[in-house]
Amino acid sequence: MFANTLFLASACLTIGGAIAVVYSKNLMHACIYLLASLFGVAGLYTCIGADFLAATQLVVYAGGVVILMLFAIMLTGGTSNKVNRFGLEKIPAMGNKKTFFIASFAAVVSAMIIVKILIPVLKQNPSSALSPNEPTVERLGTLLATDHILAFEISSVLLLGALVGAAVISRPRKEIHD
Amino acid sequence: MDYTLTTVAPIVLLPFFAFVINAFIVKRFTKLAVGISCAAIFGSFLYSLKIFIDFLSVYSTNYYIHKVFTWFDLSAGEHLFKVNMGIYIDNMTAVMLLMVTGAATLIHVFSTWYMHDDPRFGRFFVYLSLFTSAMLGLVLSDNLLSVFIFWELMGFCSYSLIGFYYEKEGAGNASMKAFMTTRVGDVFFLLGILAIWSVVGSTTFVDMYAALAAGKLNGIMILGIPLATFAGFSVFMGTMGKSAQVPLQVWLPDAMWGPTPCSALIHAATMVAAGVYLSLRMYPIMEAGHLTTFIAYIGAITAFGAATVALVQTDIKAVLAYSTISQLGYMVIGIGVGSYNASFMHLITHAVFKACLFLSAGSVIHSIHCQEMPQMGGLRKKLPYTFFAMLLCCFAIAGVPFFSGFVSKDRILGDALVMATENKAFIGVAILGFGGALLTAFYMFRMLFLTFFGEPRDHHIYDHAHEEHIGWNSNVPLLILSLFTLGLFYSGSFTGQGEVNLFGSKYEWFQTLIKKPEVSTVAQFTDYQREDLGMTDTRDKVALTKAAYDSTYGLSEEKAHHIHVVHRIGAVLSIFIAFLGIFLAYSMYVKKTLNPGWWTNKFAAWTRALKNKYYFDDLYVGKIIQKGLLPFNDLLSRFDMGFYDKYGVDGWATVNRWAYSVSRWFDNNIVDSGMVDGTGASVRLMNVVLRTIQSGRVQLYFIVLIVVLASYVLTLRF
Amino acid sequence: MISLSSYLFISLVLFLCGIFVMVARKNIIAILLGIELILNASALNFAAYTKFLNNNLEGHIMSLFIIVIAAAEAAVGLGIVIRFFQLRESIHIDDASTLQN
Amino acid sequence: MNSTVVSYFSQSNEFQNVTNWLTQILGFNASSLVAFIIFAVFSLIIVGAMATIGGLGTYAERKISADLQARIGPNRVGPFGILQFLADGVKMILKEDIVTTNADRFTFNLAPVLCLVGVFATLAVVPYSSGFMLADLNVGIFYLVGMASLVGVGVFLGGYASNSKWSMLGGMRGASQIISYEIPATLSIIAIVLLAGGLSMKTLIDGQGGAPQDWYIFHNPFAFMGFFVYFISALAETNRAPFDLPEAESELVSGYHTEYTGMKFGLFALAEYIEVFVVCGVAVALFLGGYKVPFDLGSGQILVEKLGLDGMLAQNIGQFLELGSFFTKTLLLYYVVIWVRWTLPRLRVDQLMTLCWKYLTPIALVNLIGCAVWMYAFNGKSIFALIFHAAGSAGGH
Amino acid sequence: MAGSNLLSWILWMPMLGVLGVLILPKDKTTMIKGWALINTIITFILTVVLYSKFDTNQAGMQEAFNVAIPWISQFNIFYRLGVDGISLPMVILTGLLFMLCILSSWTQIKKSIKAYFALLLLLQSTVFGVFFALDFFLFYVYWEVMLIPMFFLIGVWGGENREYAAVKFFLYTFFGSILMLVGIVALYFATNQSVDSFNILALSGGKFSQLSVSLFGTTVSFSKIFFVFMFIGFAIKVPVFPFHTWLPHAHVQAPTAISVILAGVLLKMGTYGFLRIAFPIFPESAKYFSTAIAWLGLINVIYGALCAMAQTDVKKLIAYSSVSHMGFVMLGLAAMTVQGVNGAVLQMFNHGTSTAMMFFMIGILYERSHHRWIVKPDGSRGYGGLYTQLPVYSIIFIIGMFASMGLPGLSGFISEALIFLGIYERFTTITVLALFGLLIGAAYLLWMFKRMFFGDVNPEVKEYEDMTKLEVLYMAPLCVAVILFGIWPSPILNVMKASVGQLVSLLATF
Repeated sequence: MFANTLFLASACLTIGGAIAVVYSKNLMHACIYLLASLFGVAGLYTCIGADFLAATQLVVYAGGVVILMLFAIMLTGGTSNKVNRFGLEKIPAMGNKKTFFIASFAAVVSAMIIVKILIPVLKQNPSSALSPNEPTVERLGTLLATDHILAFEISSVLLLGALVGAAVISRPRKEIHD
Repeated sequence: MDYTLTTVAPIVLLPFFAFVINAFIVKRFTKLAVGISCAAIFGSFLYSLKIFIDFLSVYSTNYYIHKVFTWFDLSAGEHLFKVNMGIYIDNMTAVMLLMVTGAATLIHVFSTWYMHDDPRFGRFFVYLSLFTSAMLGLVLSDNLLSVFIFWELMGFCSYSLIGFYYEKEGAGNASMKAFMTTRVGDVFFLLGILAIWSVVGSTTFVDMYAALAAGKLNGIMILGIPLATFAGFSVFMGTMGKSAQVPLQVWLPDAMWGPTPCSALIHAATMVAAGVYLSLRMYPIMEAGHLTTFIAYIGAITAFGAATVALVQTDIKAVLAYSTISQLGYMVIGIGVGSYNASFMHLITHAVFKACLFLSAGSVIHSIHCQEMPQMGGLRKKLPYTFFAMLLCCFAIAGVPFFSGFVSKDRILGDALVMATENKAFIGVAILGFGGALLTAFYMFRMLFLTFFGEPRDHHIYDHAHEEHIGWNSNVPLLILSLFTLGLFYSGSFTGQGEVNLFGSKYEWFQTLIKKPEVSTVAQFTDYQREDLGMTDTRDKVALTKAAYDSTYGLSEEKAHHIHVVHRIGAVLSIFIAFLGIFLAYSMYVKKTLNPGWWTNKFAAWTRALKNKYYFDDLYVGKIIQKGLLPFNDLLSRFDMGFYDKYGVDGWATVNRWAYSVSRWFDNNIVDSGMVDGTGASVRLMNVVLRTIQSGRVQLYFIVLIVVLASYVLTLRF
Repeated sequence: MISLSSYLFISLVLFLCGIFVMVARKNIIAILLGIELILNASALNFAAYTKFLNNNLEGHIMSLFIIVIAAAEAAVGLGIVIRFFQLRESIHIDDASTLQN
Repeated sequence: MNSTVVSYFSQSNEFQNVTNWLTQILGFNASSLVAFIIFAVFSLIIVGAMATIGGLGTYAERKISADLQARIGPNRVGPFGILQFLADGVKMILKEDIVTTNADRFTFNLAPVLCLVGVFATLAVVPYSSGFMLADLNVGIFYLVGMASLVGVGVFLGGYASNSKWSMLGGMRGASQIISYEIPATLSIIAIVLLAGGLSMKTLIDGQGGAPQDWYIFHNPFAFMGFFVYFISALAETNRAPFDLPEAESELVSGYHTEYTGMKFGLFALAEYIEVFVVCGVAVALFLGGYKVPFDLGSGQILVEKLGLDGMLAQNIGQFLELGSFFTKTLLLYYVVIWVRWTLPRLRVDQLMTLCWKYLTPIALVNLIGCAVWMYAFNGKSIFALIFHAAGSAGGH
Repeated sequence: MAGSNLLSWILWMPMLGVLGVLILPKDKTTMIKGWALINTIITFILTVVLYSKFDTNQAGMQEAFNVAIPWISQFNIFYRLGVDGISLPMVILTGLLFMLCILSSWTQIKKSIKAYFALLLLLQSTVFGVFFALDFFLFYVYWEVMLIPMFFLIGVWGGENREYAAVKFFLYTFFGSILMLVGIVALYFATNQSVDSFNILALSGGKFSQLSVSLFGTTVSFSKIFFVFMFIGFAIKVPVFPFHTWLPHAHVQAPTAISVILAGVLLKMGTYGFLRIAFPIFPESAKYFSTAIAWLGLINVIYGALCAMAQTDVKKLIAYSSVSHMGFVMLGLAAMTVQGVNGAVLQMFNHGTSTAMMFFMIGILYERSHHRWIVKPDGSRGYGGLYTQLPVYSIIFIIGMFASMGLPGLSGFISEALIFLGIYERFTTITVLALFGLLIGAAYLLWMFKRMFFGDVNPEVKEYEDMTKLEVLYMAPLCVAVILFGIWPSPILNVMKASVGQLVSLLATF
């Protein structure tokens, strides 16, 4: 019962958040909805016993990505004048009818693809009974340090690269006039 | 009393820790460092005293403590090799410990007064602590290897202390000379250790004695020499170096460059005695190697020769230095003539009165800032306490009855006389010994009279001398030491003949407790067992009864009587000689009835030889090193770099150069006209086509992607 | 109620929302939000498959790497956005088309 | 539902009796219900207790600062002024709730709630005692780190939504500071996780002992350094002085909560004080032996053996001893935090970032590697164990 | 990190450092230095970890660390690494000395820093390779590759006459290597090109005692002829008497850190070669030639010491003292008793620390005085009164000097005593003569010390400053090592004794 409650709440949060991201007109709010959605995903992870994933989701998204997003929004935002010196929109609109139309087209097409892929999968694997949840941390750690060691190391290099790269890219420099 | 390593080791470790701590703090906390040094040595003294009292209360000749632990272990497979270190305490060690720590404590105390205005006050104590711990380690060692280790460490300390005033050119020379001279002896000592080690399998004294008793050393020849002789001689060379015996005596007079308290501690009382101590420990080997005559003559020549040189010295410390060499010679005579006990006793008594003499000299020097005796005179009014201490010590060293020097030296000379009556070869030893005794009495009192009697010869110095007051660290140590110049402390009686009972039953304790390790008795060591670190002592501690002390030393009645008579003659003779020497000195330097100048003119050549110390320094430094070794080295070095390297090795370069020119010609003319230029770049055609479908709109790309993917997926059939 | 199909449905919705946001928005940051949604949807799928199909945690590993990559992507992407904004004072997606033709 | 409190209580007979009784009355298996009730009750207790502690924190802050500055501090309301926080609370609730005109209302209202949620969520895994812990997640410490980062979002949104320069600067400072200092803090935590071999709070604490030489802080030199790195980072994460730049009153009026009034402001303050408590609790759990009591008194085993007490009773006594141990250490650290605040001057922003990125992070990395190497080279023995081992082996040569 | 990969980690860690140095920009000198330092520190820590994981009871190669990966399988060449008690002290010494050398070079090297540190790290990797390699071919490769960085390090950063010294060093060593290569090839064919034809362990054990080979029309023992070849190859590195003349040149010209490496590590590679290759593969010939080796060692001891005494350049003096001290190692090896060989290996380690100290100290002094004359060519004093002017320097110098002299309580003594004990049982006469080497050793060092440190202060010396904190920092580990292993040698002896015992047992069977 408890698990089901949690699942329902998480699912609602996830889907609700995602849809709110779509319909939000304010980028800042969209970002907060995204946070909600990500929390929901963390809850969903918990429901299927992926405790470590859930915690990672929390740490990485809540603590890192979303704050980064917020920072980016704030650093690129400027409410006083909406047009920059090139005469372009500084904060572009969250979309208009045309883009929404194209987007819904894209969504429908992709939905078709996915549903086409998923239906056989669901047919082959009828819902089985839920196996009991087990702690995953040790097993995950063992897997990461043995079978997936290469991927693990590469991802560490990737992260390092991203760290250095991000720092280098966004470092304030003299403006280049082109 | 149960001994463990922890009740014995602090004797060594306290000063050593003091050294370690002081080495770091001395620069900033000089006073504290000095305090730590003094406290550490005093702690060692207390431990030693406890051990001494324990041994005295057991009062047995075969009581000893032996603690062993493994230093390192190279055993692997079938190869067994283990190096053990250990602590070995018997009666001799106990006495030695008490002497070393006692003298060292007093000298530490004295140094706090003597050195306190020196800029390197603290550093001096650092060296003293290290030195003391090394000496104590040597005394406590149970094997030759650790003796050697501490022996060398003392050599290093001595080097540092002689070179203490390193700004002075002479100090540097003297320190190096001291180290190198003793090093000559040490190299032989190491050789002796190796000889013993390779045969016995360990260097522990008790193992060695046991091997000797078991006859293991018999019949082994090394380079054509019997092992015992080879090893005994090698080890004795060590003694010659450390205890400044002819011909390795040259370093000790120069060692007076060091501060006076260190002279007192190192070059008079303890370190030089270590050589004699080692020889005493090794006595069975030396006896087995038939080295006694050789040793006795070395000692006799040293004793007499050094005494003659002392006659003409004008520096107060130089006189003392030569008297030290001379007295060490007596100890070596004692070893040579088999007077084991007396030799060791002389070591102890000499240490005490020589330490006192040096400290007194230090006191004089510190008061008048001058070392030359011709400029002194009449100081007895200014320095009454120093005078008193020095007087007692001079009595002791001259061999005046009731003083310690008499007790010990008389017995050595008596034994020498006994040997001379038995073996004609020893007659020279006896003559030189008695002659040296006469000279000793003479030059010591010459020194005393020149310093303290008569009128002041240099009024400037005299007037500026400080009035002496009793001070706990200036002259109290002297007085304490001078108290122990009385003979009764060592013999239990004033004359050494065993009549006065002072400590109840403990009369003649010294002669009872210290026994020569005869080959017949060293066999008792065969039953020893190694004990591990930290275990308690399980040795037999049953004391010998008093009856075991046999005044005839187990000799036949007739023989004992003979010895007794000869000893009496010797005693009378030495008393006479002592007073004769004192009288001569008195008449020359106080009454002035005899003119010393007349004598020096009469024997001018001799005087010159004496002033030049028998030309030993000239021979060693001037001839052997300057004329021999260094030019040879230069020649060798020139040969190495100038000839062998230049022509022998670099000669190949000529050959190579020729080959090189040939190959260069080949290279330039044939290979260099190659053809390695020609594959350019030509790949700029495709991008014209690709550029056209680049709109730069990301979302467009994305939609195209989705559509393409969709069209692909929808054609699939699952 | 907790079943594979429900999870797949949720992830489908997330994914579609992501696609929608990516296409509809003209703001680069908003597009990045969409990318996050898509990545989350795929990560959720992996976790769900692991749970309901074979339970050998390989999917968790994949999800973990997706999270790692998402973090790296966000960092670098936002860095680029900020830099872009410094240069052009705009974060309109269509302004970033210098590479055309 | 794996709750430690529930499993602790399910050991007792009364639990079984009540469950059976309820099952008979209601007609279905009521154990789950009872468990839920227990859990809910304890959650409420903890939330209430923590709110009180947070409130008392403000009182303690004022009283200790007064003490440090040789003043008296609040002394009117209640004995020694101890009820001052209640008075403050009442005042805050009664104040007018102002939302500025240009504010983004949605975010403005959300920010304090996010802060409080982030902090309260962490309370679930704080190990008060071996039995009295709401949930012993097997990713406990990781969960705690993740949840605590919500506070950063809250602070940022608070600053942003107010639409005021001071708030904006404060919020940005706060968020950047929190995410920066999360790195050294997490690295220090991971070093300890490495020592313990698990992420769950129970594993972390079980690796330690009651006596100080068994604590992880004294496990090896790296862990020792790690404690200070963690503690400094924790101070910065909670925006405490000397890192209180987000609310630097001399420059930014009041930082991110400049525009907040009434209970919303109160929520921010409450969140801050409770977070300090949580952070100190984590430091205690990770480095200072957690709830462990010396001589294994906590399990009550020894009481049963020596005093012949009933098992459950002994266990309860043990639980109280453990609670005492945990709270004593935590509150001592809490005192240190306050003490630091009133002792050290505030840093500049560049100094703050320099400290984090150029000093704490490298040190934390070195600590992490050092701990790893230590574990590898010494097979996980602590330095004291090594010394004792060495001393013991030397004796038996 | 699995135990089995630890050797590869140690071996390749400096290469990682080389890569890092190459990537870093040229003008970021502090970063380059710091990176090199961090790298060497990690390497040193890894060697200490290796020490901590070392099983002292296991004779021969440690099972846990052996690596054998096919490298050039056509010729049965393997990437085969291993460590035993003989190489472990050398490995630790290498790790330690390179770390200190980086620190020493921190301020002393001012010219093309990037290249210098890259080469230094490359050198470290190759030195590790020599000590780890169990494949003869791999050993040879590392042995040769090591020459390259060494050549440049001497030839570029050296003193006035550096090119000459570098070329000399290179050619000398290369000559020896060629002889060794001949030996390798001969062994390859002697084993019929089997799988183990490059496996040092499989080759060893005296398998070639019956073989003979035809050379210039005469039939000679295979074992003897190739033992001599290898002996010369290694002897040049040691260096043994007739092949020693490169050493004074190389030492005098090389920069401080390189002198330290040269004397501290590279010389040991020669004696290590004897222990690892020449003796185990040809034990019967080793036994046969042992008397000759002992005499050569004796000549080294005495000749080196006498030549040292004549030098007026401090560094040259110490260089000759290295010749003398390596003579002791040769004596210990020639003894072929458990004491002698243990003493030799210990002496290799101890000489590494003490002579490194001496070279560091001279380098530090050179930084201040810019010359090294005890007595200048014009006859005036080069130094004098340093003791008064530089107290801390002098104390550390004394420690190094007395350690090098073999004062008991410092590290040199134990090894020398063991060597003498070992050699005494076989060659008494040589022992007696070699003991005088000790005497002369004390003489030249003390004489040098007297001339440099005692006496009144030379006006030039008045301007020198005492040691900086950095200098004290990198001298401190060596001081500690010298004192610690002088009092308590067991940490080193315990690891080597099993392996040495095995080797001695092997030699004893012939």
